[in-house]
Amino acid sequence: MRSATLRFVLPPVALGLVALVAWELLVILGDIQPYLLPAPTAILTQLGLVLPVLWTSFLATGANALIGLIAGALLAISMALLASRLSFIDELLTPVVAAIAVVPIVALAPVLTTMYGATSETPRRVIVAIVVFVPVFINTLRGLRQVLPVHRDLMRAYAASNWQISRTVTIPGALPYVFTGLNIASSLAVISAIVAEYFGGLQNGLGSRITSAAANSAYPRAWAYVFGAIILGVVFYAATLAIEKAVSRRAA
Amino acid sequence: TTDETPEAGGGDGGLTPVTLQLQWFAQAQFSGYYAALDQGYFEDEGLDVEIVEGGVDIVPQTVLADQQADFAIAWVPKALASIEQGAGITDIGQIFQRSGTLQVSFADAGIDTAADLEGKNVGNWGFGNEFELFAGITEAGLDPTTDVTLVQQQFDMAALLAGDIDAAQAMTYNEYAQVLETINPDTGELYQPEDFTVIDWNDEGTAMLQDAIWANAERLESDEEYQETAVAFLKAVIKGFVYARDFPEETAEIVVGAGSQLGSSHQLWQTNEVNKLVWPSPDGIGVINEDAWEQTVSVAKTAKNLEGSTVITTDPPENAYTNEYIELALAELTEEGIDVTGESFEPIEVTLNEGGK
Amino acid sequence: MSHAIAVQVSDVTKTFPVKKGDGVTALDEVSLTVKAGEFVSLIGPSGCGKSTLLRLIADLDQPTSGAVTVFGKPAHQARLDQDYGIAFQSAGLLPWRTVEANIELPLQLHRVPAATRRARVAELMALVGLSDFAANFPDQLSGGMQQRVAIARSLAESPELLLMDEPFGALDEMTRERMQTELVRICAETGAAVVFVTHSIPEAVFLSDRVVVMSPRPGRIREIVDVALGEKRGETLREEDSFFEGVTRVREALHGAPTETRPDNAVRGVDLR
Amino acid sequence: MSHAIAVQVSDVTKTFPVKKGDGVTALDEVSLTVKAGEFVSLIGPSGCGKSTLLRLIADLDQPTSGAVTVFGKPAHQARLDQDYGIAFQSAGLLPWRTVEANIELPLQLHRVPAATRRARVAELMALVGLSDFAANFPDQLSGGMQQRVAIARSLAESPELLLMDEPFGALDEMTRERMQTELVRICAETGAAVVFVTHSIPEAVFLSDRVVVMSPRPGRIREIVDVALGEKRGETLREEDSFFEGVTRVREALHGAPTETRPDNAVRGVDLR
Amino acid sequence: MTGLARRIGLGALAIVLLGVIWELYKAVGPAEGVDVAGLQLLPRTTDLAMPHIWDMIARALEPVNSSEGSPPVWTSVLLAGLSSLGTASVGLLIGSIVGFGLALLMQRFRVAESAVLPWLVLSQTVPLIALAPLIVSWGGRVQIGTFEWERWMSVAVIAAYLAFFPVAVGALRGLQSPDEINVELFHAYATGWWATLIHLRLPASVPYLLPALRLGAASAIIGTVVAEVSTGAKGGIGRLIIEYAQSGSSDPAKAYSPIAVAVIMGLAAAAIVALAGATLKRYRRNEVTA
Ligand SMILES: Nc1ncnc2c1ncn2[C@@H]1O[C@H](COP(=O)(O)OP(=O)(O)OP(=O)(O)O)[C@@H](O)[C@H]1O
Ligand SMILES: Nc1ncnc2c1ncn2[C@@H]1O[C@H](COP(=O)(O)OP(=O)(O)OP(=O)(O)O)[C@@H](O)[C@H]1O
Ligand SMILES: Cc1ncc(C[n+]2csc(CCO)c2C)c(N)n1
Ligand SMILES: [Mg+2]
Ligand SMILES: [Mg+2]
Repeated sequence: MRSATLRFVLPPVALGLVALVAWELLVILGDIQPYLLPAPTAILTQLGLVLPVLWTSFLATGANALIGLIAGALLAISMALLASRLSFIDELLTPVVAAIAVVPIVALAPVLTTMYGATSETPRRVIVAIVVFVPVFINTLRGLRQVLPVHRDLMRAYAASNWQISRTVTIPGALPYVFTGLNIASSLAVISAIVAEYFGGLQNGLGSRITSAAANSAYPRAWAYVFGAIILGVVFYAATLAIEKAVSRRAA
Repeated sequence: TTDETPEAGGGDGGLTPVTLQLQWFAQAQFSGYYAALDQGYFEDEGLDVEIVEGGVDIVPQTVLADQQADFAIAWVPKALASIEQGAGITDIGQIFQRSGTLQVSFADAGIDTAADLEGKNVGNWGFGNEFELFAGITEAGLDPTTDVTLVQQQFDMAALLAGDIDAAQAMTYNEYAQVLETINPDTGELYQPEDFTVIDWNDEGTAMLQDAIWANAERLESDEEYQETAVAFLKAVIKGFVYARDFPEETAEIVVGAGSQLGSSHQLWQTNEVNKLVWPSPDGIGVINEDAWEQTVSVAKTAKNLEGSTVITTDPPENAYTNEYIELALAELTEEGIDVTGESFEPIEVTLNEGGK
Repeated sequence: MSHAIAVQVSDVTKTFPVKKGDGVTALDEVSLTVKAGEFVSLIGPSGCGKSTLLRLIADLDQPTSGAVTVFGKPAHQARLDQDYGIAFQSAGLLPWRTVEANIELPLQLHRVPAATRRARVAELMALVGLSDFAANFPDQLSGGMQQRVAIARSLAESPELLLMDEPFGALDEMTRERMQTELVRICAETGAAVVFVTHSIPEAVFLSDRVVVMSPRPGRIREIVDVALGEKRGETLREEDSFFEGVTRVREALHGAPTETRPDNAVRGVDLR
Repeated sequence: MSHAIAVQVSDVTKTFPVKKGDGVTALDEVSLTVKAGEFVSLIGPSGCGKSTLLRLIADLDQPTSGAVTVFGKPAHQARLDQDYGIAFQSAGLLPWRTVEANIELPLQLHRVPAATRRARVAELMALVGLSDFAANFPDQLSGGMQQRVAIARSLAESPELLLMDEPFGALDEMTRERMQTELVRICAETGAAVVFVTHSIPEAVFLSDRVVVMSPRPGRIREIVDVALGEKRGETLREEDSFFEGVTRVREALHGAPTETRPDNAVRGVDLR
Repeated sequence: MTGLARRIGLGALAIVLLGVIWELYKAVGPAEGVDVAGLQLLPRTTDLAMPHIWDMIARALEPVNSSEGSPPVWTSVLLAGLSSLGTASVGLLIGSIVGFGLALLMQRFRVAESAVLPWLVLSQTVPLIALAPLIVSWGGRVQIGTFEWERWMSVAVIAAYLAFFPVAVGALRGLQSPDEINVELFHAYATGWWATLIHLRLPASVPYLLPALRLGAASAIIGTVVAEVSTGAKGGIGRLIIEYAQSGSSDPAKAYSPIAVAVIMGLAAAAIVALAGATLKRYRRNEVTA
């Protein structure tokens, strides 16, 4: 068990450390000024300084990402259930989803902010929900369609009701696919919550902090917040993995 | 691109290539540069100028320090911040003598001074444009982190009009015009200036210097040719702004022709407002006023944003600005009989159309 | 239920529509009677309609013409009444349910009280020798064990009729022989009628009272071979001459024509149609 | 190549490492000799190490101890020299290649000139009776046809040694019997030695000169049954007494102990170790 | 063919339905939107927040501004869309090459997979704003002979940064997709890594590559638009989005044209990938058409 963990954790950590050292050396030896690329040590120093603000921004952005993720995922799963039942809904949703998949956040954010108001957190959450919707919907629908013919026959032989079929066969069978979608969605949720902050709303999140620092050429500070964003992404990704492990019955 | 090839200016049509990095898209904020280009003033000075437009994340002063432009237009506080982060640049021409930043609110909101912002939703752009506001709030005895709610403002003024924010940040030449280009649903006509009150940071004493021409400090020190180019460049630019002062309508059309998506009436308004920030210029256009510079540095060192950080922590280096080149340019232009102070400047009356069309 | 006839297939034709053309006739005027408690195997080349016939009996599909009755009722009613248990070629277990929960599935769907359910499941697991694996998940079982779970599941509601489509197809020969012996025992214990699809001649002969030999395109019953090797089928049966004789008879029926070297086949091949 | 010994397996042990514990011993001190042109079947319960043994011969895996030589060379060299052809349980065709291109694959990989390739492929397709399906894709073939393509592919380079792991496992009984007959014919024509893994006793008996019966955990050779039903194996062989006798002998060897009802098995069961 | 017609019809129907929902809500919804327990759930319905559909269409047909010779908005956005599509294609190309290269590396070396893959996931959580200035700055240093770095190339690089990820992940799965049995077959044939790649892994990865490319294309377009906003690169749809957004309060219907064009671009890219997929039918024989 421990050696397996080691095998999965060690290489990426090692690579990360090597990359950090290379980065530091590049900055020092290449005499690169901080306004271009700050050194990891400078970022670390800033990280210490901004930690309290980083924490509150982390929470604000994290809350938006989380709420949007949950809302978008719930919507996607219920729509997928509907689409798996009614082929008309499915055919109607397919082009809409294809379109949603390519709407740039930067185009949508200003419009949504105007629609909901600049002091509301809702537009950011709506953006996260929209971005999350696509992978969750597509994967869930694929999962719901994976019902083995033999299981279908079995349930028919048992004269099971539609609801019984969903509960005992379709939904449990689709779970791994739902989680594939959620894994993708988790890091998308974070990055879209951050980008959504560039264009309006309260200045309380990581996105605002990053832009503000970057515009002031305070790149070590900006990267300290970027680091926060990466951590937030890791937290979300790890959380969906953990939930998947807990929900799917056995630990591999 | 840098101008590495040692090529003499003027002469047999061998023009010196020069790249100018702007801080935003083509608009009349940069009227003088576009006018100079259009009127051939740069060529007259032996320069082949390419104007590079900005973007949300383009920081002109670092592009300049990075030697990817020969000159850049940037606000002074933002440039000071970059200098502290290692960017070697020098302010060689302070085109805007005044700050154009306002805090606009509806007349009935009762926000007439910075002190009135207490407890309000206050819009600001971030992007480093917020320090005059913070300094003003601080000056009024308020704490920007707790006494006001700061709201990220978009590129439009919808948040103010919808009532989401009580006071919006606005440039006299841009966002303020945007509200005046909008139909007031109560009257069915465009909003009128009387519908709003504005806080002008020039009056509050926290104004900071804005659009300036920046040059690469290192090259300025060692490269004689670059020094000459700088003077030539300043001369052409000044002539451009003089043209914009004297022919605002034509200038607005030049800017629209440069690819602005905003319409003629908006650009005419903008030209006119920018003229007000430039003219009159009693010391001569572009000369850096030491008091204004000191006020900018002082605010930059003391005003805290909502993270508690200031623009800069130490005084800027000696070479952060110099009047050496602008004075050379002014001297030559005065000799040519050009009015470089605009003492008699009178703004025109501009009628805005709906949507700035 | 004490109907003497378990399954009655009367003049059944089944045609599948195909994109172009008239469609595939999977079954052509097939008639078959399975008595209560009787073990009948269906054998024939791939595509001859064995599965189709089984599916019609199970009301998983409907005949194009003709009628299927199960214990005197239309097949549809028999399905709703849960008169049969069914097992497919692949075990078709739900991978997220334990052995116990998989066997419990039909009882749960039909709202059998929990206490009754538990007792019955324990009984069934003992029957197929899987009591120790109650809490295992299907992927922790060998193929043979999975099949036994599927068989236990098909027996859960003590049906008078068992429908099985190549349940041992995926097993290796040894496990397969053991499973056959177990199936014979279970059927003897429960007295159920069985319709059993298989590709294996020895399997059909070992298990059946009668072997229905089918021919393809269109699916027809070519011959019904009476095997009836007696009540006590044990391991030794497989090495007895009567068994080999049964195998040979079924093989010859399957190949259609008598093979040259065995002139006595005319006597042995019993055509019951 | 005219080496008299095709495969020599000497004291081979294969242990697979397992997370916890000592590892699984799949093969324990196994020795086996396959003569050139000889047909040897491996039979035994699931997990007894048949596939492992075949994979060691093919150098798809390496023994923990002991040595494997093929035509006198180490297995590794034999693989690089392409001294054998191989076919797996599932056909393992490349779905994007036509029948023709699939058979051509080994020739193409080994840079056989295109003209030679075409001629050889045509020959092979005729051999397995698929000339009419040259341009078909695998998914347009029945399971039996796919297996025949795989067999043709394994024969492409006219190897002196054929390694086959349950190649007919997925086929129905009839197709399977037809394929067995064809394989016998092909081997007779090409004179190749064959190591053939199967689960089916009749299949092993029908095809082989010798049947190697293995026992599991750890995998050992329990018995080698000499079958040698003679040169001319035809359809009728399956109904001859010598065939049934061979089947019975292998079954008994497989079950380990003589079955009670046949006291004469001691004579029949030939232990060659 | 009738299937295609049906799909186009349903797509149109979906658009019409969305429009109807928009207008219905606008007609009956309260001007201030709907709050549920202090949470704003539904948007405002004022003309500023939700312009009429017909106003959006009418605005698209009008000239961009009042100056002479100003083209209608729709031609302006369409041209910008084409320009962005070109940039995005370059981005997709670079991203695909890089992504595929990484996938090859990870397929070849197990260690590389476990070391690199987590960082690929994390790389996508780095906000572009942190990278855009770097890319612009470093791109600007590239100068080989007469070749000069231009702003749109930075945009393409940023688009590639987003596009490479789905390609890398999809290609890796594809390259690892051949059945064990086929891999062993090639091993038995004593085939080297390269020949195995050409004859086995590459063909087998096609069904995985196509959806990966589709995702990559969508990412490249989103990346292009974002990068155009970020760097202010001229001519593209991203630049127009910002410029039109500046008149968001005084000319609210204008902002919807570039959004529509962005969506059309995405669908066009998906269609191109689908077309490419059609020519690779032989490698997708196992796919069931859903
Ligand atoms: N859903 C269907 N649509 C079209 N044709 C079908 C369908 N199901 C079966 N068929 C055809 O009906 C015929 C009989 O099929 P069936 O599955 O009953 O054969 P089988 O005897 O069970 O074969 P196997 O031994 O391969 O399982 C075949 O020719 C098959 O192609
Ligand atoms: N890669 C492996 N790792 C660990 N154990 C293995 C591995 N391959 C095979 N084994 C074990 O080695 C033993 C022999 O396996 P092998 O596949 O040779 O059996 P077999 O006789 O071919 O069985 P079957 O008839 O089911 O194909 C089994 O117990 C199996 O679990
Ligand atoms: C990044 C960025 N942030 C805010 C604005 C708003 N704005 C519009 S005009 C203007 C004056 C300076 O160009 C400002 C600050 C912007 N345009 N770009
Ligand atoms: Mg069948
Ligand atoms: Mg095996």
